[in-house]
Amino acid sequence: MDKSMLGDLDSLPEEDKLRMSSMIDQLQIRDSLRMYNSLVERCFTDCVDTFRRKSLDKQEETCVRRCAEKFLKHSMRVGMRFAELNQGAATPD
Amino acid sequence: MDKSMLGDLDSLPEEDKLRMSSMIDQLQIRDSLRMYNSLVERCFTDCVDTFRRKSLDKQEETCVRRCAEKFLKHSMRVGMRFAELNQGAATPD
Amino acid sequence: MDKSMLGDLDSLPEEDKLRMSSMIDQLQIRDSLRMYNSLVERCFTDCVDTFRRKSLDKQEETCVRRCAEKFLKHSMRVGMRFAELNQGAATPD
Amino acid sequence: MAPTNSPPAFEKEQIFGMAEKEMEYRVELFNKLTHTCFNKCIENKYKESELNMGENSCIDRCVSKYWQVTNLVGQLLGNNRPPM
Amino acid sequence: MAPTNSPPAFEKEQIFGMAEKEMEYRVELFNKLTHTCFNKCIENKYKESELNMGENSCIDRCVSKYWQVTNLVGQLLGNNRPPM
Amino acid sequence: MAPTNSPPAFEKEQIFGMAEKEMEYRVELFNKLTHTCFNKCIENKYKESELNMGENSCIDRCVSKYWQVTNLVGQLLGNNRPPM
Repeated sequence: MDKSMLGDLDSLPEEDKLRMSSMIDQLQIRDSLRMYNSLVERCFTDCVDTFRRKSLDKQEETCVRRCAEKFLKHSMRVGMRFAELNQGAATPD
Repeated sequence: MDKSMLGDLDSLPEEDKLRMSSMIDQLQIRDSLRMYNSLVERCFTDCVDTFRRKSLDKQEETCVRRCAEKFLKHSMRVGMRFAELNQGAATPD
Repeated sequence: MDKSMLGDLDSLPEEDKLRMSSMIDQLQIRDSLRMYNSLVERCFTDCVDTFRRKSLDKQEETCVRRCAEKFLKHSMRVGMRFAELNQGAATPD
Repeated sequence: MAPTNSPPAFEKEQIFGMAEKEMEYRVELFNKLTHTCFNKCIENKYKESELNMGENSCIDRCVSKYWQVTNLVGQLLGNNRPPM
Repeated sequence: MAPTNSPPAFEKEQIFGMAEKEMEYRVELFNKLTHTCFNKCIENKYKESELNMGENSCIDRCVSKYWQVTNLVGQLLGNNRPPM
Repeated sequence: MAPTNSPPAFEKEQIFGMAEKEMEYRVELFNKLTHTCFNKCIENKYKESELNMGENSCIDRCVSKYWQVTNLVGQLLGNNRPPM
């Protein structure tokens, strides 16, 4: 998630700005790690269904790659649309 | 969630009472915001299934309203039953 | 989750060790309580489907017991395998 | 708790930490119960915004049974106290 | 906020606490929106790694409708401000 | 890290914050893995409370494959270290 969506810090005194900025950093780190975990869970659930061997076969690996890439592209597009709505740039239907 | 379910503060010294009460406030704020998010997710998932336009149609809007109202009524009823069980007021079948 | 999986504290100064150890304790407490909640949710969802009475019948109770015991055994086995992978003890297929 | 000779500030942090986890647990229990019983009892076509009689009695029994499952699982996990 | 006579340290903690909850809310909103629209718009066979035209326009409309549902539910809950 | 001239208290907070996030991540990874492999490997009729041979070997392979997916996705995300 883009840092700028989390708030505008310019109006704060210097000391609070530092603290707020550190808080945002911490939230972003937590968010990326959670995103990583949930991306793995989703692509594993959608792509891996047989357990006759302990290694991924070629087909599963391809599926996981596409799933992860597709999710990242999706997530970027959602981020752009979301940012537009936040800025009130939404246009009627 | 009703604040009284989270604990009895009367036995604490004044200073700790303030701190505990502030902690409960923070948890309640977090809980309401999460409830808001999960209510939106649920009603969206149950009510919106077509993406030919970018605005909700009348039927989807009605569905979302009913879903949200129903969930809130449900949640209140669960809260009452839950409080009874907490007070040991549960009666046999 | 086994405490040893969360990190090696030996290299830290005494004061930080105490703080880190307390942080790990807190995370473990939170994790066990969450595990408890999600185990209840899973076994309830899988085992209880009729609401003609307000008490569990014998069959539902048996199902819940088995579900919980099975989940705990499963979780222990996953923990062992997970620890092996963490130690790089994974062998090829 | 040791009365005086222990570091009181650190100990107090531990106690507040525990209390916080306990409260988070209660909130999560309530939320999971609410969502699970909604899934079990409420038809998701939303033809009206009122709860009907069948839904109401289903909710009451669902909460009661969920509570029993919480206690039952708690016993298996070796808790010797009720869920709250 | 009271200008001077109140305990500023405690009050500041409250404000930072609120700001933190707000930001957590925004992150969670974004994540739920992302996952929900992925479920609604992306076929999970993953025949390719590109988004096709149908998926792209579905995503745009999904985000827009999710936003409207957020506002609608906010009104019902008595919020008098937009979701962000 | 700067050796001396930086504010050490603030810096230490950052380090502890990072360590906490890392540990939360590990706990969440373990929990998601556990739940996902339970869904994939355990039949949910619960006819007995023991794991049978098929379930046991399914669990072992499921953990191994989940681990590989974690590494694979980590590479795509540009992580240059293993998941733990």
